[in-house]
Amino acid sequence: MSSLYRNSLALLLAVAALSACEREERQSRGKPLGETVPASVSPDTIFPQTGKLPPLHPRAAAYERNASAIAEGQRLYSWMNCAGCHSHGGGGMGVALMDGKWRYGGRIDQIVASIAEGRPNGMPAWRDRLTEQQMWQIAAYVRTLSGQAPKDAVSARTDEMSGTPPATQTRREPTRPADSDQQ
Amino acid sequence: MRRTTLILAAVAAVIVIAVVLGLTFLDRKTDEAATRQLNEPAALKAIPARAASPADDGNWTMPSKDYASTRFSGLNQINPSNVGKLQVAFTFSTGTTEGFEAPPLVVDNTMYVVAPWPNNVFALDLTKPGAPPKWMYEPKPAAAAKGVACCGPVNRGAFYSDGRLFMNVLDGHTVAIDVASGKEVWRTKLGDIQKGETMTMAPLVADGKVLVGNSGGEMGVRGWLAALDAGSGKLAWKAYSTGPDRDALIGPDYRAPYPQDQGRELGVSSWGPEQWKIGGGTVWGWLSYDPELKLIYYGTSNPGPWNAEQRPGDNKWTAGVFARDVATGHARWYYQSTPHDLFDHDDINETILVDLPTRDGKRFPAMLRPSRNGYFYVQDRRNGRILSADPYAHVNAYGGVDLKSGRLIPVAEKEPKEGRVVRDICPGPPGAKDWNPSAFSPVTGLLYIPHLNICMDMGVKNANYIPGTPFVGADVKMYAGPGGNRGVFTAWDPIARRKVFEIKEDLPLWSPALATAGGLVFYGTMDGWFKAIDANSGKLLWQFKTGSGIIGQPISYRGPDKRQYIAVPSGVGGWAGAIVSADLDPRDPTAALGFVNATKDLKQRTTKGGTVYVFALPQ
Amino acid sequence: MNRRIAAVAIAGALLASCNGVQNVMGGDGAESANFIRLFTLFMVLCTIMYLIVVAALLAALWRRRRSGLTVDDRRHHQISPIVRPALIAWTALVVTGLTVLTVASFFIDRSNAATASKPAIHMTVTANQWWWDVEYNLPDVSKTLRTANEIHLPVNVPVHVTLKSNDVIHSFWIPNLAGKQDLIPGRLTDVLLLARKTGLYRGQCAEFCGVQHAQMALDVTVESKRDFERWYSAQLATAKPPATPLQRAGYRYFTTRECAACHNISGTPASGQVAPDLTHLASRRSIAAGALPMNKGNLYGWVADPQSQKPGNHMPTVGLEPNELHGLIAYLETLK
Amino acid sequence: MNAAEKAKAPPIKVPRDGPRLTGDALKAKLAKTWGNPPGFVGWLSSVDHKDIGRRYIVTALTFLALGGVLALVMRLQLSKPDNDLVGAARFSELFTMHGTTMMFLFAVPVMQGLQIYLTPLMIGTRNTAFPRLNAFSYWTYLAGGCLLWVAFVLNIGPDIGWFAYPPLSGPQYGVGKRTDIWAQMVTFTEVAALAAAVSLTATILKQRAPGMTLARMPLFVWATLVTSLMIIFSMPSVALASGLLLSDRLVGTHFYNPAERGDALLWQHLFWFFGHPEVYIIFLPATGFVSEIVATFSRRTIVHYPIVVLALVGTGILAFGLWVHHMFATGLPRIGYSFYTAASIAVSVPTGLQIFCWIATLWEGRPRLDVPLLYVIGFIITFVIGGLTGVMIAAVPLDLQLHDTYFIVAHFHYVLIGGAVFPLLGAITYWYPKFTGTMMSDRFGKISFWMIFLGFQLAFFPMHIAGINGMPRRVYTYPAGMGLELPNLLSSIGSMIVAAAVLLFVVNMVKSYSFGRKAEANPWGGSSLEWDTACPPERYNFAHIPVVESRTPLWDAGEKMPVAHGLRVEDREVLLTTVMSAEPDVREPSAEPSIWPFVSAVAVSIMFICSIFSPWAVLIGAVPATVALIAWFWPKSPEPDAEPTIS
Repeated sequence: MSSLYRNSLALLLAVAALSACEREERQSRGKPLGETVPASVSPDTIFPQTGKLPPLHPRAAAYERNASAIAEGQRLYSWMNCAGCHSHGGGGMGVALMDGKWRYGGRIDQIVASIAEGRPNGMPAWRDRLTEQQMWQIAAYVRTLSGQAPKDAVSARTDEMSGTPPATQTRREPTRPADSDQQ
Repeated sequence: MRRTTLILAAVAAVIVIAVVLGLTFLDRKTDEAATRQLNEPAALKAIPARAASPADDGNWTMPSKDYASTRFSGLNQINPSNVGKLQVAFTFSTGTTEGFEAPPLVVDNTMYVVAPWPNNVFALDLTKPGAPPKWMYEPKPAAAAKGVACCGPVNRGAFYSDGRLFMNVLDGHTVAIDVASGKEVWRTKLGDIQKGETMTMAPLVADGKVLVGNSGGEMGVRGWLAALDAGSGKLAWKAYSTGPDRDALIGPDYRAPYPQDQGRELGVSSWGPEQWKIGGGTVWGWLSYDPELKLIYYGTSNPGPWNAEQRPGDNKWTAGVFARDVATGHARWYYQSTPHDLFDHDDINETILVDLPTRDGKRFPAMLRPSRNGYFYVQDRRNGRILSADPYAHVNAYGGVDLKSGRLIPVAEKEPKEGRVVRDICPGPPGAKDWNPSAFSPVTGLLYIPHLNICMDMGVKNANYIPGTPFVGADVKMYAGPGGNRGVFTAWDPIARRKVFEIKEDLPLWSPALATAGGLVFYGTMDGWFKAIDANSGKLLWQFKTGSGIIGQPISYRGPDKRQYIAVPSGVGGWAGAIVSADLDPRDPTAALGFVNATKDLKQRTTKGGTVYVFALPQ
Repeated sequence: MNRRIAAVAIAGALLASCNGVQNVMGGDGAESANFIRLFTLFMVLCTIMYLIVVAALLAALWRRRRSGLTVDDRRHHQISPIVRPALIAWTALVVTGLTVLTVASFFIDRSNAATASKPAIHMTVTANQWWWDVEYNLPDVSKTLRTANEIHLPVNVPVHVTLKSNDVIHSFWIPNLAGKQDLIPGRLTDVLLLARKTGLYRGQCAEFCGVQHAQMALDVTVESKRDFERWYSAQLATAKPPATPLQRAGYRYFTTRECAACHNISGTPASGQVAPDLTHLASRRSIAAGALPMNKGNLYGWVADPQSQKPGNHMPTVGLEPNELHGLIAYLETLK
Repeated sequence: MNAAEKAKAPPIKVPRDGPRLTGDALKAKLAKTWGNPPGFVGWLSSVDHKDIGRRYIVTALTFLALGGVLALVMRLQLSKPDNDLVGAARFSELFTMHGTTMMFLFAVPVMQGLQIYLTPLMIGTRNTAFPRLNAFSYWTYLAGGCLLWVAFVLNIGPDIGWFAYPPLSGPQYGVGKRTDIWAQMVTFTEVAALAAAVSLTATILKQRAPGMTLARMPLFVWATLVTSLMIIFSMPSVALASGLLLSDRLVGTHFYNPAERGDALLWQHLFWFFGHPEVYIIFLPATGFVSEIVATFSRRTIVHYPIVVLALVGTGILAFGLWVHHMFATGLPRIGYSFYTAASIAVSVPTGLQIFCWIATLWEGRPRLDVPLLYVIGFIITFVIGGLTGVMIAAVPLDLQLHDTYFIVAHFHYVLIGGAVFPLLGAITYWYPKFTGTMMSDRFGKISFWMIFLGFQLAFFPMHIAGINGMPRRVYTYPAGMGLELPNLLSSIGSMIVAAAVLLFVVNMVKSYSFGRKAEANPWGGSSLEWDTACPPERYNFAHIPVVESRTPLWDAGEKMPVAHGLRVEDREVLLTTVMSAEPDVREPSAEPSIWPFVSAVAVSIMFICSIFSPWAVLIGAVPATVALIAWFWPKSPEPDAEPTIS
């Protein structure tokens, strides 16, 4: 009995440790000077025959699973008026971000590229208005809107009017083939 | 002692009874007066301003039909007795899927259709069977403009004048098209989409000038109305809705009817420092023109941002109505309907110019304004004085209009404060009535108002200003007001100051109305029904289901075969229909600035489309 | 007990030396002066009480030498006659003393509430993680003044401050002038300030508000009415246009790049609303809510890498090229 | 009362203690009946209050040491201005962990540990009521403490301060799982504290030795009764608060969201409705220690026993009317504050009366200056300062300046260390022979007392000055030139001295355990029943249940204590008495050792921890917990019945 307890405790701690170190690490500065925005990573679903997507940058995990990065992204999403067009994911002047439909790819580096370069029909380019780190943070938050981020790294709600269902309960939208080689 | 008490009591009772009887009697008298007024012929009805509303020639040259903005067709072939037989004459697909608000124009047997984004213009030859296109004009707007159009990339129509069509392009250009060839005559850039300025309104051409205004009150732009020379497209004058008097063209002949609108430099002093530069007040709605007074009338939009805590003061000259000299642009008078607007209650709705009877049988020039804030204003259009202002919808955000001071009475508990959500604010941000204009019938003397019954919860927060991005600072959730219906169609008697009938519509009413001399009124619903009702009773006489939701402006014209036709665009979109046209997610109640919450079910009830339907009686 | 005397002496010295910029014994405001009055009363009464207790304790311990009591005496339930009167006296003393203190506290509190009951200036202070947004609200809204991390007050003029928070609970505290008041999201609180002496003071957030709670200070200047008005009109002015090529480069960078997305400089296209207003940055005493004194070197350090001085704050490290940095600093320095 | 006669041995069907079964024969049988099963599982299965109490104490002292280390690191960081020894984020974790550990994992549990250990001994019974609940309580507490500390080590420790005000602790600003771990740790300690409190309350009200009327209860037992009732009334409030917080954070409810009709201040009301009584939950047991120590070392009863009892009860009641004095700066209606000022000032009256009674006892007695009494003297000298600064900050105008500054830090350390830890150290020294059978070294004890006492003053007195000079709480650094350097340096030096002294105290404990002088049953000449048992006590505590005829039974009984007979010796059985007058009532079976409380605690812990991550864990986790509870309560066959005492 005792060994069972010990083992299960050890297992629990190991799991906690693994999930925690990525999830909770705070990076106030990150690696801003080394951080880069990927060149437009074209999803093969709209540009045929572009071949297979390049592998996801290893730094991506540090953002899309990191609670601090997501929280900072959430703050910036509001500060940079993202919500003005995309609302809380439902869209408006901009497209909906919670429906799992991605015109330019839903992988975090593809979202970063969309933020940095802008997209036709009104998405402004944010390169030079936001730092690279900030764009990664926003992209990490954007992915939570369709339930892509780990549930233990997102915040359930903001201290504002309640809108969308709690992020901790958001159903993960199925990803399309363009996204299939991640996770 | 006791006797005295008894006597006193008896006297008191007699007085009370007398007063009650007297009041009842008086009351009945006014009632009778009202009924009589209603039943009496033309003499006591409002009639359209004569100079602004010439007799119908069977054409439909401007969206509002005439300078008085009546949307009234003098054709009477179709009437309550035969409307049931109305059938489709032909349809025309524009091949687009955005919100279709612009009306087709008909001039000399040619129909001009301004299609939704990207606003291609088609000229259809009505003399040939099936009305085949004669030419197509492509304005080729910049793609980025679509993303800064607050409430759908819509266009509210073109204006025909003197062989040319004038229209605005979303990316901030005004163009003139030669109707014979379909070629562009001139193109003038007025707005900057990098700042969020777009142009969606229909121009008004008067006195040789094309009057256009900008959109983008949700993007922190500075509103203006510009006059271009119709011949050359050169800027004649530009009147800003905020800032110094010099910019607002407020000069010595400016006479505001009420003290709060009088004074110098109010466009600066009623704002925090510098805030007027990003303060909104765009001119994206309807203009009317009185050729006798040589005045144009229009309203200015909401101040920005929506979060009113960020812009203390009255925020002149937003959310009010201007009368300007058409030649110089100088303001003649201004009245601010909603000072320090809290709820996006623009004042851009149509102004219908009518002549009202006076006691001594004469008439005087007035204007009717079913305003977004829920009040039906009747004003003297010479000086702006308010004759009456009555709520025509459910209003709890305001305590009424003080006719003496002209000021809207605020309700403190409905004022949104940062950090807490204020609930049950009626009307919501689209107001009691949004852009979709009403129609005035001189036959009945009634104004037919398609409008909304939408309330909201609103939570404001600090808005950041970044050029070209939204400058709103509010989360909004809209929902149906009391009764549960989201749309209302009201017939309003401007003289008796009361509702004559109303029709409750489940979905928000986003389509304008059309009144005809045949005693009919037409309007469409967002799930695609095009309806004809009896102008006197509101009885539904005929309806037809079109392919998509209707938010467009119906018109009526006389065809080459001398028959009366009714045309309506069908294509859901706009702010209310964005959930369908922009494929928004109904799980987010704040989407589309909160309108999605009120139209969650729209995706199940209609789909995108872009077709003009033309109806006529069978031959 | 020698050490205690030494401690008291040190304490006295420290108290005497404390006419600091952020000191509850400053007494530079009406409420703060009231504080000193009440504090003195409490100190005197409490010290008396304390001395009585300690004296009684020592006496009791001292007495043991003369006492011959043991459990075996079977007198361990007995009480000598002096105890009861002593108990009554002690209870009376405690109750009286505490009543005096309660009543005094009540009246001083009423007096504080009446301070500045007719405020001449209305301000709004909004707390953010981790800086103060300051707004002077005049009846003439076009004279509204927005600044950050500093307030100026005219001496002897009652000021009403409305307190708001944009994120978490903070607490507004200028000890030299008045007690603290929390800024709570979803609530409006307020505080009345009546400065009695001119001088430079410091306020600080007094409720833990996150990682940089320690570096959320507020520079306070109390000055004569004339100086205040001069300052006010200077602050109302928009920023001067850049003069030198270097300043112009900095201006260009500021208004077109990352800076303008968050910061406002009146008179320029930079109209960001989510970070401190920088219109008159160079006229302030400190950078980043009291984190650093204002000087060129610190400005360089702060703009180049805000995360090293105040880790976790929301200003990103942009990664400026040296020439961009030089230009920016040259421009920021003109914002007097 | 003639309990001895009433409880005459019945006809021997089952063996019972009595004149015929006494002495070593009885002790052997009782030792077998009340012993633990063998082996490690047996160790885990123990329901003996002495085992549980000892575990509680040792665990709590471990947490004290851990919390103390955090304090040292903080003092090092603050020893000079603009120091960068630990970063801002880490510092937030440090003070959160320090406060949380000290309040939730040390102060309350250590008091409950001593209460669990001592109460049955002091009231003359063999075990607590609901012994398995007690065991469950300990394991739950241990799991909660481990959760918090393992999280801290894994860098997911909480960083929101020990009172975790939302919205900082809410879903938007309390990023990650740090706050959830904090809130769930609160749940663990709530469950543990409530379980122990229920057990203690029932023990005190129903298991007192015959003759021990309420008016004859030792003052420490009175303090235990009052604190246990306070726990029962106050802890649900914080359990509710943390539950609502978890729900806000996990499923996005809006209890603390002002925008959606919630209120951030709701937390403060709920938390302080617990948090203020919490201080007295820690302090009142300490006054119990003081009363016991003062009486023993003055060699007489406490003067005016009824006044002390009334003071305890009065404090316990008044403690629930003070919570708003933590919220004077929140902008609640100002006139309303006056009530809380008056109540907060009034609560010093009962404490003042207690202090009077202690000093009067010393005056009337013949105090012997042994280490425990030294701690009591240190307690009075120190605690009174804390109490008086408490009176100061009860006044709204003073509190608005001093609130949330180092003045407050000084105040509550004077109250909690001076008021609770000093008596605790005295109590540990005093009862150490009871726990271990050996005496603690007097010389080491005196050295460590003086070091702690003086080091404490050096560490915490300058904090008053730092607070007055404008130093807010919870800052990880402070600028030079504000008059903060000297007070902080002194504090840091003082804290090192305290740490060294505590280390010495621990060394003394450890060394004395093996090498200390063997203690006789009543080494200090105490008057209460625990000194009637061996040092350390046998598993069954008392061979015969004693009968009490005065407040100081050991001093008054003469050569031989009167005893009651008739409890079974081959089954666990305790004597229940009436609530008020302690007349023998029934003989009640007492629970056997069982592994199931431990298993239940594990199951509940897993459920709690997993429910940080998913609300479904509450449902799924309830299944094993229910299974374990069913096993725990599975009826014994044949079920021994409660029997009337009069046969």
